[in-house]
Amino acid sequence: MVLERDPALDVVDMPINMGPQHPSTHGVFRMVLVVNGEKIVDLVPHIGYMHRGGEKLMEAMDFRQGIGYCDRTEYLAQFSAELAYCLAVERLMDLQVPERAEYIRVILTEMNRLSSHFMFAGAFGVDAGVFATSFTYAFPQREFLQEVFEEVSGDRLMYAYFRVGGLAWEVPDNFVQRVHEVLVHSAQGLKDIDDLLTKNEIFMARCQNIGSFSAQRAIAYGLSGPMLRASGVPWDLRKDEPYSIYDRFNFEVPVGNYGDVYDRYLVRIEEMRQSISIIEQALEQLPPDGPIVPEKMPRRLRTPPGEVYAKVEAPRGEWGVYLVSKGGDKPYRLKMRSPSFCNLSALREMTIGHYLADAVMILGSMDIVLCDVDR
Amino acid sequence: MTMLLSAPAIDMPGALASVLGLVAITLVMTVGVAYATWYERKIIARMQLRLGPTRVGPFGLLQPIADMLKLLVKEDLRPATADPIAFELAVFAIFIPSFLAFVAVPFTADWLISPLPLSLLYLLAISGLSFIGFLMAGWGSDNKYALLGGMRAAAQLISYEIPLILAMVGVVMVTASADVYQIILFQDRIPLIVWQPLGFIIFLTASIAEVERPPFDIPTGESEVAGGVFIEYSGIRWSMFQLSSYVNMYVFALLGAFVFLGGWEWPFGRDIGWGYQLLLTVSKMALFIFFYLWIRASFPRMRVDQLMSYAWKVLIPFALLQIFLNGLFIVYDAPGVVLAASSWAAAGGLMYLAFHVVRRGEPRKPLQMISVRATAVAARSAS
Amino acid sequence: MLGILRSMSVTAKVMLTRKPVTIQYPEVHREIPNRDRAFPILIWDEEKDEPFCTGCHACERACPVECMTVVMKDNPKHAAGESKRRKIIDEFWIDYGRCMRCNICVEVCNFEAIGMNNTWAGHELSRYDRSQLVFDLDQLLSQSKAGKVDPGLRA
Amino acid sequence: MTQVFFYLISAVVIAGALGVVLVRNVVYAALLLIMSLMGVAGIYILLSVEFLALVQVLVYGGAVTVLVLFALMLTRTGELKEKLDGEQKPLAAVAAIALLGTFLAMIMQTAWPRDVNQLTVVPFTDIGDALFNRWAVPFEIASGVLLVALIGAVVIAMQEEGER
Repeated sequence: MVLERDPALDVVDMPINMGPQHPSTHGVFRMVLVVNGEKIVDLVPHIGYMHRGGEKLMEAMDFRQGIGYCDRTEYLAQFSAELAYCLAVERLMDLQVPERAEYIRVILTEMNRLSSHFMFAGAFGVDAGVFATSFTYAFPQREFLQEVFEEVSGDRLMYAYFRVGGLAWEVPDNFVQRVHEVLVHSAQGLKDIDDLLTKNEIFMARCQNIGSFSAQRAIAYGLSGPMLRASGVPWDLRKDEPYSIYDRFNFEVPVGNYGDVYDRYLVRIEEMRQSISIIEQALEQLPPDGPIVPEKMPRRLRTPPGEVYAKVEAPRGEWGVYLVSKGGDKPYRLKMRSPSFCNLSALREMTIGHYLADAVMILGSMDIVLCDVDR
Repeated sequence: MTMLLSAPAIDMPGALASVLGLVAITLVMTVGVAYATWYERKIIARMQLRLGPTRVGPFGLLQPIADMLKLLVKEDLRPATADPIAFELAVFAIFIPSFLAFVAVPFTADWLISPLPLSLLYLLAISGLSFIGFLMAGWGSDNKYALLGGMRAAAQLISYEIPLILAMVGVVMVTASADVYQIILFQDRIPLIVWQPLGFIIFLTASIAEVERPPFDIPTGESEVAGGVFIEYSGIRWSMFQLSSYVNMYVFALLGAFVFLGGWEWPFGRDIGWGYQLLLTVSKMALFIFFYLWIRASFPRMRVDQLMSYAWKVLIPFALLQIFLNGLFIVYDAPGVVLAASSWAAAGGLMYLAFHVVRRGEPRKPLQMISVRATAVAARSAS
Repeated sequence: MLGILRSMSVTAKVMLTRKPVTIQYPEVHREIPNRDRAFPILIWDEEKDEPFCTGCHACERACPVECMTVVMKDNPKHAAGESKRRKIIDEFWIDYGRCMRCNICVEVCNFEAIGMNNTWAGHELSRYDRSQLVFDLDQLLSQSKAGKVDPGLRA
Repeated sequence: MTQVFFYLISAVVIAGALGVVLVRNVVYAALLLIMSLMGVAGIYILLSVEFLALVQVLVYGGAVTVLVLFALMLTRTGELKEKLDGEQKPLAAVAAIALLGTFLAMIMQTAWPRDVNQLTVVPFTDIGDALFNRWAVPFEIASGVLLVALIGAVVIAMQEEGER
């Protein structure tokens, strides 16, 4: 029996504006949700609040000045961004980076991955509703990492330390010892967060089977990094297209089975363990001394005409720089391929059909950096 | 307290004494609540590797006062499109019931505003009334987050009232009284938690949901609905909401302390003076509140459907089981050990099942680990 | 069940065994490393009693955000024979509101005349008005003149 | 003193009930309904049947009105406002007056067993005894009927869910 109903009594779909000022959009990001009760019927993401034309700005900068802008684009994985930019210019100029500089780059980049994933784990716990506990467990340890970055580069956030051809200056004398100290803290923080969240039944209930994405859809959307690996695609640039000296380390690439929010969390947590292992190997192999810039380093950086695409496995995925040069000391055209932007594009498809609270979790599991999305 | 006030020396009519008692309680609780926030901030801070308030006064002890002053002088805003009547009255619809509950709370054997024969039922009924205020605030704010929060609050309060009352029915069956005072007197040797652990766990869970504290704080969850019903409130009205939510927490902590931990009676409370009794009550209440805080710092928030299925599929069946066990115990006049043992066993079952109902599906496969072996050799290790 | 008990045990353990990591900021300052780059300042030449800076515009040209303004003049001390510097800085403004602290000005300076402030004073720059963040020559030199600064990074 | 309270509460009940019918805003109407029902609970307390009063607060003040409010808040109240008046208004008035007449007649005719001016306190245990011993069978039948209604509601709700 189907009852005849007055349309005025129908339950109405309700549009909700989430953001640009909302605690869980991780920056100035706005989603327009259409909800039926608490179920999401439709979602429209709005981006661009942070757009500064960073790529265009960098076209007016010479190759040294541009490095600072890489930091500001991907402000949680600055070293990865700098590395991609430097790799692009180095490939264009055909520069050979000295051994010691390569190792220091790898150590710092992996430490940066740790700090970025700490940020993820802390913020993700808050998205899930742990009253900032995950945040306060992650952040002191992240702070120790940043102290090392500061001791090396002089700044806590905008390092501007990698240079085309090598590094800006030599690391401090006690660098190796400091990194060892800090890794102990990182392992502690990792354990805290692991104990607090991973096996918690409420957390598992909130994360599992939410925002599942199959391998095909993930590839179709151009996802990368932990998002892609959680969907079951064993693709890691460090493994498949080794850049820098990543072919000298033993590590494991975690790959998920279900592609849901929980897998993304697990993949990131596991990646942190692998990063610690890579850093330890790199510290062992690090040449005790040696140059950090090529011997025949030109005083003014000029590239031959040409184009190049350099990509690195940043914490959030493939961070690429496409650079066209017509000769001279400035790029003619520069395009950043930022993982946050590509990953975010899958938000709508992942979210529809879930609850309002799940949208927050799914967005949190993407671990986007809004500056990186908008550039 | 009435008994103090209506002593022959003062000679006051009962109604007036009750009113005065209630006023006194309101004043005391306002300060008490302010210090509950201090307690909460300090405890949670230590759980989170922080210090908590330190600036105002020694150990930040004056922080609550500073907060209160700040909230009092803050501008009280009402959105232009809000419904004036519902918006303004919602605060009182939440505030008044939460304080009315203290009418029936026996702080010590003598401190009681009004002796009610059904005080347990009264406490449950009164504390369940606040949903009206939540709905009024949610609807009256003319804000979608507030509306969602109001809906969530009402649905949650109504759902969790059922396991709460059922758990209390079990207690009433065992003690043969619905008066909190009598229930406390019943526990002169052994607190009721020994006999009714299942009821205790159900009460504990449902009471967290009733006072809307994490992990059941979905009506106000700041990462989803950004404060829920409170989103449009500011200044004094917001602080009244906050005050009544903390007062509700006190009421349920007191209720738990009285009904399951023996209140001022156990251990040896009856004959030793009111000072010791008050100490017992307050420390048991503090224990409950500490538990609420501990939970808050440790758990993520549940989702709205999980919350509902947890109430209806886990708590209510187990509450009925407790009632059934108690019924068997009463009808067959079994020894108390049997009741305690069966209830402990059932409590174990609840603990085991609790999250398997919420979290469906087969056990998950662990991550695949793909090993990458070094192909190139480091210059240094080669040499 | 075990999982939630584990979560609770972590928080309890942290509360009982670990020390808070808080630093009481305005009273206690975190130790900052020698290489810390706050904002660029000019260095005072104690021997000659004048700034090292000759106003050569190298830093001004290299600055990615164009926050510097340099005006050069003839050095009166050179005319008097007290200094080897023929030219010296006349006016120097840095807009700290624009500066992105990239250290490039220090790297390009041929006279080690500019350095990054590595003291707390370089970080505590809250102002009520943006225009107060434009520092002139005296302000840029005052730190070094008082001998408070030992630039850690030199290129 | 009791009389004062009686008239006060009665005024609240009647005002609330009138408000439910007369107020144009449906949400206000629902809130006034709660007020009226709470007033009834107050009357029960004056009659010293606390148990009934508390059950009134718990059930009518809680679960019943929340359903009404839910339904009203989730629907398009703006359109509902226009639908409050219908052509059947006079018929409704006639029906209401007829009902009132019937009630009045009933009240007049009933021979009240006890002296109304004297309080009779019914102990809580007596209520339980009556419900579960003397009237156990009707009580169980009533709960069976409610269960059927519950399952029926679930089935209808699931049907509608399927339609979407």
